Amino acid sequence: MNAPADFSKGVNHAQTAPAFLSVWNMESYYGESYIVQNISFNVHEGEILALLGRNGAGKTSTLRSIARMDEPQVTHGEIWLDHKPLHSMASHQASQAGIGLVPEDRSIIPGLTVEENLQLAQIAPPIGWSIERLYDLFPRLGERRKQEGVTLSGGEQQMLAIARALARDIKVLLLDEPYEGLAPVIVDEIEKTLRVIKEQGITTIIVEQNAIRALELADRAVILDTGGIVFDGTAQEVLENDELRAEYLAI
Amino acid sequence: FTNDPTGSSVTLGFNVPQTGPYADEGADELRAYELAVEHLNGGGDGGMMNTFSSKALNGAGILGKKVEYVTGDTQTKPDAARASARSMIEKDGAVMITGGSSSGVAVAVQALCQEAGIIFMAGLTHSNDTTGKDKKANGFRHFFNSYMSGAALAPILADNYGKDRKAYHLTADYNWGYTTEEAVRTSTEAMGWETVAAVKTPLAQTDFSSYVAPVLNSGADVLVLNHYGGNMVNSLTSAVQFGLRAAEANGKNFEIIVPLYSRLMARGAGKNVAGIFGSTNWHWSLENVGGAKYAGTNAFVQSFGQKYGFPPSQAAHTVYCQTLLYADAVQRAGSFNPCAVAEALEGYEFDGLGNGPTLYRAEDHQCFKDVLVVKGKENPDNEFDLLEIVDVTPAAQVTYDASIFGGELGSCNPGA
Amino acid sequence: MGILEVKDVGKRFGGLQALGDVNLDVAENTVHAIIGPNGAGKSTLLNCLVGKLIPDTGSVMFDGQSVLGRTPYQINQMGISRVFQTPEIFGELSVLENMMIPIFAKRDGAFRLQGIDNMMGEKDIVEAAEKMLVDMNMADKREMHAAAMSRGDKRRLEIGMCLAQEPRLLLLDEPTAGMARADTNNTIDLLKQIKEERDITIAIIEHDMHVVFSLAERITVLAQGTPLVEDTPDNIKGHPKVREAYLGEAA
Amino acid sequence: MDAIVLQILNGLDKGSAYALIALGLTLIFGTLGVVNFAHGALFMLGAFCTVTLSRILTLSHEVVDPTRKDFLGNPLKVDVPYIYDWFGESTGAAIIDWAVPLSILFAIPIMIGIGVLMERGLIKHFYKRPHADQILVTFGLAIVLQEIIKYYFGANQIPAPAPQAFVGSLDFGALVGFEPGAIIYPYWRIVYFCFAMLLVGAVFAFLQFTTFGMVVRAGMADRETVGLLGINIDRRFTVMFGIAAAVAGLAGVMYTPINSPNYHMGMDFLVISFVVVVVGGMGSLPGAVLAGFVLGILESFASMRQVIELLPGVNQVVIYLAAIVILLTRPRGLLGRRGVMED
Amino acid sequence: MLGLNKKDASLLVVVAILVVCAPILLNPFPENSSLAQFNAGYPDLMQRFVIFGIFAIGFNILFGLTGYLSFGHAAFLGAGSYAGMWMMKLLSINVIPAIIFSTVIAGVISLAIGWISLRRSGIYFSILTLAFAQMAFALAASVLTPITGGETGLQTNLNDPRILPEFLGGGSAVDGNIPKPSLFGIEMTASFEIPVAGWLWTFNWGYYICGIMMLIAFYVAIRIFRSPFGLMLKAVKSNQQRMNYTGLNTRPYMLACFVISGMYAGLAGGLMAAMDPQVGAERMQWTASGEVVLMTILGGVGTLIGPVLGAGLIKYFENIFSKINKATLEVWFGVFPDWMSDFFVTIVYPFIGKGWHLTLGLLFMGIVIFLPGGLVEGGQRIRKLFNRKSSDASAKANPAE
Ligand SMILES: Nc1ncnc2c1ncn2[C@@H]1O[C@H](COP(=O)(O)OP(=O)(O)OP(=O)(O)O)[C@@H](O)[C@H]1O
Ligand SMILES: Nc1ncnc2c1ncn2[C@@H]1O[C@H](COP(=O)(O)OP(=O)(O)OP(=O)(O)O)[C@@H](O)[C@H]1O
Ligand SMILES: CC(C)C[C@H](N)C(=O)O
Ligand SMILES: [Mg+2]
Ligand SMILES: [Mg+2]
Repeated sequence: MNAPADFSKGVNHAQTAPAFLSVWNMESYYGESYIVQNISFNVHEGEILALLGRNGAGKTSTLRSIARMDEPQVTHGEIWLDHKPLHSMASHQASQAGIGLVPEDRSIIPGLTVEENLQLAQIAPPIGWSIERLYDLFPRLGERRKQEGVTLSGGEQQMLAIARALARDIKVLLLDEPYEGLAPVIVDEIEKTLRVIKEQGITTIIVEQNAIRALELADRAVILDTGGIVFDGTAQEVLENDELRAEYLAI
Repeated sequence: FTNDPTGSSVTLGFNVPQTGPYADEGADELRAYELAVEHLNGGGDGGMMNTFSSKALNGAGILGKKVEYVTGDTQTKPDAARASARSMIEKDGAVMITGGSSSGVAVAVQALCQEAGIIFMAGLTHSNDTTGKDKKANGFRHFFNSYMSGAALAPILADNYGKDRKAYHLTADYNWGYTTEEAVRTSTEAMGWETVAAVKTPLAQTDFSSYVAPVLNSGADVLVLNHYGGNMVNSLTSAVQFGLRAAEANGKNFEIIVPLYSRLMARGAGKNVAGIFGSTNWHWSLENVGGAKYAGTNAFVQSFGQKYGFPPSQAAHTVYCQTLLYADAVQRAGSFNPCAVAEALEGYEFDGLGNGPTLYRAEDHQCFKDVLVVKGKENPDNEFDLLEIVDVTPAAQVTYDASIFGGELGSCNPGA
Repeated sequence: MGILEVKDVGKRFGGLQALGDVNLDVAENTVHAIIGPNGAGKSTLLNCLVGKLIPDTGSVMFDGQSVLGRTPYQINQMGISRVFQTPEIFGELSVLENMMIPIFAKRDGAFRLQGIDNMMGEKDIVEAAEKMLVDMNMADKREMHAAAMSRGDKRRLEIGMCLAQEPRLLLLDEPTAGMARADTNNTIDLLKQIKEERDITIAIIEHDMHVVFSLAERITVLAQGTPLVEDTPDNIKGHPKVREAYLGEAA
Repeated sequence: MDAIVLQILNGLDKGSAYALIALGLTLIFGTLGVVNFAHGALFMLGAFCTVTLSRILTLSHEVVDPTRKDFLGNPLKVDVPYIYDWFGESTGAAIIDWAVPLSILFAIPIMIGIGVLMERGLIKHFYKRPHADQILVTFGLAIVLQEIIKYYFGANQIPAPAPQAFVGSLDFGALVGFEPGAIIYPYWRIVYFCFAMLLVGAVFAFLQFTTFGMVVRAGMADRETVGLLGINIDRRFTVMFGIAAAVAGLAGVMYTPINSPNYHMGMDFLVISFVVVVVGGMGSLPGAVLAGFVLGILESFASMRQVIELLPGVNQVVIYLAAIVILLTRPRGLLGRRGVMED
Repeated sequence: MLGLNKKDASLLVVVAILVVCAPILLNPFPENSSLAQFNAGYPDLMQRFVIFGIFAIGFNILFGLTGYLSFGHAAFLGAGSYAGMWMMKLLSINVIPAIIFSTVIAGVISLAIGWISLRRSGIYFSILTLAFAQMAFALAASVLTPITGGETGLQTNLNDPRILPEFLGGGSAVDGNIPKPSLFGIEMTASFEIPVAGWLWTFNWGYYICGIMMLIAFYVAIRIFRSPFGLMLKAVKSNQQRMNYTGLNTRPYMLACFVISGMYAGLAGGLMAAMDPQVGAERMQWTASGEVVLMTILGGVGTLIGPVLGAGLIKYFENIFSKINKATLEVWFGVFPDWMSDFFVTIVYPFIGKGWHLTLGLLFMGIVIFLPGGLVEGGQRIRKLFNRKSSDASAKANPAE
């Protein structure tokens, strides 16, 4: 188990950063409530990191902080992606720097068709997979391309959200519960896709309640509890450590 | 009685529109009020106090008390005007309220003053109702009214446009519009004109094209615009755009008439007013045109023009007169008691306030004086010279029986 | 003769036959699961039961009375409650207030004007709501704004709200999606317990086979808008077509 | 028959005014979701761009003319515009005559500037705030703008006539075979209508043939997600606001010869333009334009003498009556989209 | 107390004390001081404060609880005023029938308008209410002139019938003067004045009657906010879909709320007519509806006391700021040297008198920008500041803890 590296505050870590994506002493707030409580971790290029924890542990908040969403507000700490300071960017800049987030509520944009939802992802640079290629990956979306995105079934929306992230040329993919609401066969499909993505060198952080599945896929795991990191190590370690699983993952 | 001034000063309430569509009229009224107060307190050149037939005023305020004033904003809304007047009465202890910019406001404030036992000296209000159907014992009006406009205009129109005319009326859909339409209709019909149609237009209307456009095909050859202020500027502009000025109908030149003119309004309509007839209560060039009978005019224009750099409007003139008339009545009555003041004003004849000999009729508290028929100038000399006086109709010709509009004066209320 | 009888229900969206001739019979006091691939029409079927959609053809009978032609609140008053796929709660209200509303609806019917009664004077209702919160293991969140909870908590609250109404038929659309394993297990236990204690019938849509197989007494598999098979869990597990079209390696 | 054609024509120009104002409003209100009570004020500012330009063009120095007298009897001071000195009297007069069309060029940068300033300085902070707050702040702004204009230009109307070449009217009836003089129609109103169509077309084209419209719509529905996709939505909102302000301003510029502008003209149009936008359907540009014309024509018909005599007062309520009927039969207005400002 | 919890009860008590003492509190400056301009303690304005307070409280019951933004509430106010006037013309000059009838009529009209408008939500609802109100305004201002007096408005007249017997306020003119609205002989305009040192306090009957009505209205509003009914309304605002699928019919809840809110407006209208027997159609115009929206937002939407504060602030500006003129300014700045006083007068002049709208506009903007929750939030911030200070102080005082 690696303890999170301890860097003193206020130092420019860009040069010293050992990893592709590094989060240092990050603290985030929703208004007055202190949610992400001083966490630090590293993700190496091409790696899949599983971010686990109970409901309300702060997983979503962590991903949103990295993607530089307005809420929660990161009040302290640094986030570096490939020597670029994400912490001083707005969400659209973070996205242009290579962050792709699949949010937990999928955030399909109302009023837009499936295809428009995808087109929207290809307006700002850098552009990733072509829309046709995405339809090959998710044929259901191709069939429904003219349908309004929000009327898709729950699972179809999930596919659209993942496809939309891939439509951009991302360096880091942040997945917030990607398997939720998907039929088991589709989960298998997506898992395969994630492996393909990994082979292409894309770094992934996956948040998932189905911890076993996530751990089987992941190289490393970070476990959160009430906003702090309680474990940072390899996925294998978690799978083998029954106590840890029982205490924080109830599996 | 209410608000008997106890100190060394007396407060008048000037309640004029400072916001809303008549704000410019209101501003001009306020200038005249300030001038009047200055003159009453012995400042300035004395203005019309020098020409006024009554010599009761001596430049030492009213009954020796220095005149002070409070101002308020009517917003040209009866509600707001009453609120403002009530605050003058209740908070500032005003002994008299004056001002107003529309008949709706005048009627509302007049009723309030009646209730509260305060004298109301109406400002700009032209509807018959103010001293007709809605007259009140505590209220007085110097300005002329719709009936007089009609009576003065009709003969001139017949002279200029002939007796065989077909008129189409556009009428602002409110009380003043109704009485004006009625007045112009009756008096022109008496001359032999025919009324083809009369259409009410909403007060809030800004684009009158759909009302103006059908006029040419209606068989009419005269358009009467019973509109005032913005309404009139816009409807006249539309009428000119639709070519009515240039058109012919029934083998005659098509004509437009605006029963009630004001210079401020004429400025808004720009070149469109050229050659169009209407009536007005007073105009700054009256003494130059009409001679010494209208003495006071030049004195007033001089002192107003010196102070502000432009000539006064008819609104300014009427409220200046009202202020002097009130002060004079108090002086003559020797008391601020509204009933005493009312008595001093009722049936009072005076001269030298720019309109020639004038009577404050006792029965309805309406002033009777000569009425000006004016025409938009074709080639104005300067930016104030927009109207040309065509004729002055003698007071006798516009006088009517006090009972024709109904209403009851009631009895004067001195207040608690 | 079941408590819920769905006969020949069909529903089209434009060119898409979302449901075609669905027949379903849910026996009283059982747990009936509906599973099937994404976009099979499961949620659509549920929508037809609660008045959110009106089917083009067929009939839906609840306890011998037709459901069609009634508005959602009338259907609910008949005794059908529903948990949505994306949590539908009163975000601006506190958790306790959220819980009180269904209890009021249960007691007072669809509308009652209690213009100046004091809410906190309704001791019974407050108590019932508090008890339900304890049951749902969220008593500590009592005063929280519902919108500020994590998503798993929102879902639990919604289930609690539906249970608080003591419905005769409870419809659950992926109730444990996004829920941590421990809470999923709690919810399974709670549902089992409630079913034992009260006269309640449950129809559940789930992609989590663990939940399905722990709860369901009968399972209907829906595919492309029509029922593929209906059988006991054990038989479904072994059904080759189901394995191929839906379960994949999961079973 | 001719009366009907006439009222349709009349409705068209009233409709184009409504449509233009509603078009600008719907860009802000229907697309950006900001309840902009200052929109009328933008229209009014456009009109005052014209007034300002003609004031600038007529900037003068005084020449004393001893032969004429002013109202106090002193020798008259005559104002001679500098422009006469520079271009000679006839060219100078022609330039002044063309002040209204010239103002289009003058107003575009000014209005875009005002729009951008307003968005950056104020509205930006209000996208996420409740509609109520937007109402209060934009209403406050509208009052402030109005008062400033009133302070400098007074409360009365200021004439701003069309160029001499457009004064007068076209005998439209004679063109299409009615009796001469049956249907006449002022030139300037024809210009206004054409201008409106042009502007509407340009805005449509811009939003239709570029992804701009889609992005802004998406940004409105879900700012957060659009940002997630790498799009700087703030900048696009600013641009949108600038365009909307320019559209409103140009509507005002061209309207001045039809009705002389005053500081209050924006408020007069404000309520109607909200009605038009909503009747057209929230978020629909074609809806706003369609509703503008429908209501304009209806209003024209309702103000026919024959109609008023039949149903006194319809002319005053017809727009609202139509709005009620349309909203009750078509829940989202004529062409509205689902979910836009329904809660 | 009265079925309220402690916090609400103390709020009610505070408001009651303020209402009772308003004639003193609103006249903080001695009669002859140059700041006497800012005194607001005269009957007309105090009546307006509480009447518009009632109006805004009622509006807030609808808007604050359900989030439905009605842009036509002035129609109910106007209808209430007309109804009240007719009662005073036909029945009796006693204000009681007028007030009751105005509330009832407004209730009936809001039932009809609400029935139709509530078929839509969001902006569509707002525009429907606006359309109805504008129609009501247009009709009142023109076609219905025989009933409403058109643009001039409706007033009591010398020859009104007033058919009730004299001891109930019926009967005709008193020696050529129109009788004034009264409550069993107590005239609404009657006041007694108490001069204390340089101050003059005016205690007016009409004001206290309005004040009592406002306290009742305020109390009822608190009860509604705290009732299950209020909870349902908040739930409607939060999630109508969930309401429906929880077996609740939102329509009658909304309609009941709309009607209650309309009746508040009617009551306010009736009181206005009773305090000052004159109604003009412009009372129903959209600007009047807009004003109550502004009052509510300014004070704080969904708060109990906010709307009253908002109403007070707007009316204060309308009545006090609009009356300051150049001459007054010159007196104020007279103490400075001439050039300085001229300078100040020039700076300040555009914002007062006829410029009062400008100040109001700036105020609107300032408040929304800096106090998103309206005046109530301002109050809360101040209180927090004090609390923090005092807790800081106590923390320092007890370092051991
Ligand atoms: N908008 C918000 N305002 C205030 N608090 C919030 C908000 N959103 C989330 N929280 C709080 O932040 C904490 C962490 O929430 P977060 O959504 O990050 O958890 P999570 O680990 O993703 O949980 P889940 O597995 O349920 O999705 C929770 O306690 C939650 O109540
Ligand atoms: N309003 C609508 N308009 C058009 N198509 C719709 C609409 N609602 C649903 N559909 C389509 O109908 C099909 C069935 O949808 P439904 O939501 O019932 O699926 P589901 O079985 O619940 O799937 P999931 O497990 O992914 O939630 C889907 O293909 C969906 O895209
Ligand atoms: C301003 C007035 C002279 C005319 C005004 N419209 C009236 O009602 O009397
Ligand atoms: Mg989460
Ligand atoms: Mg589903």
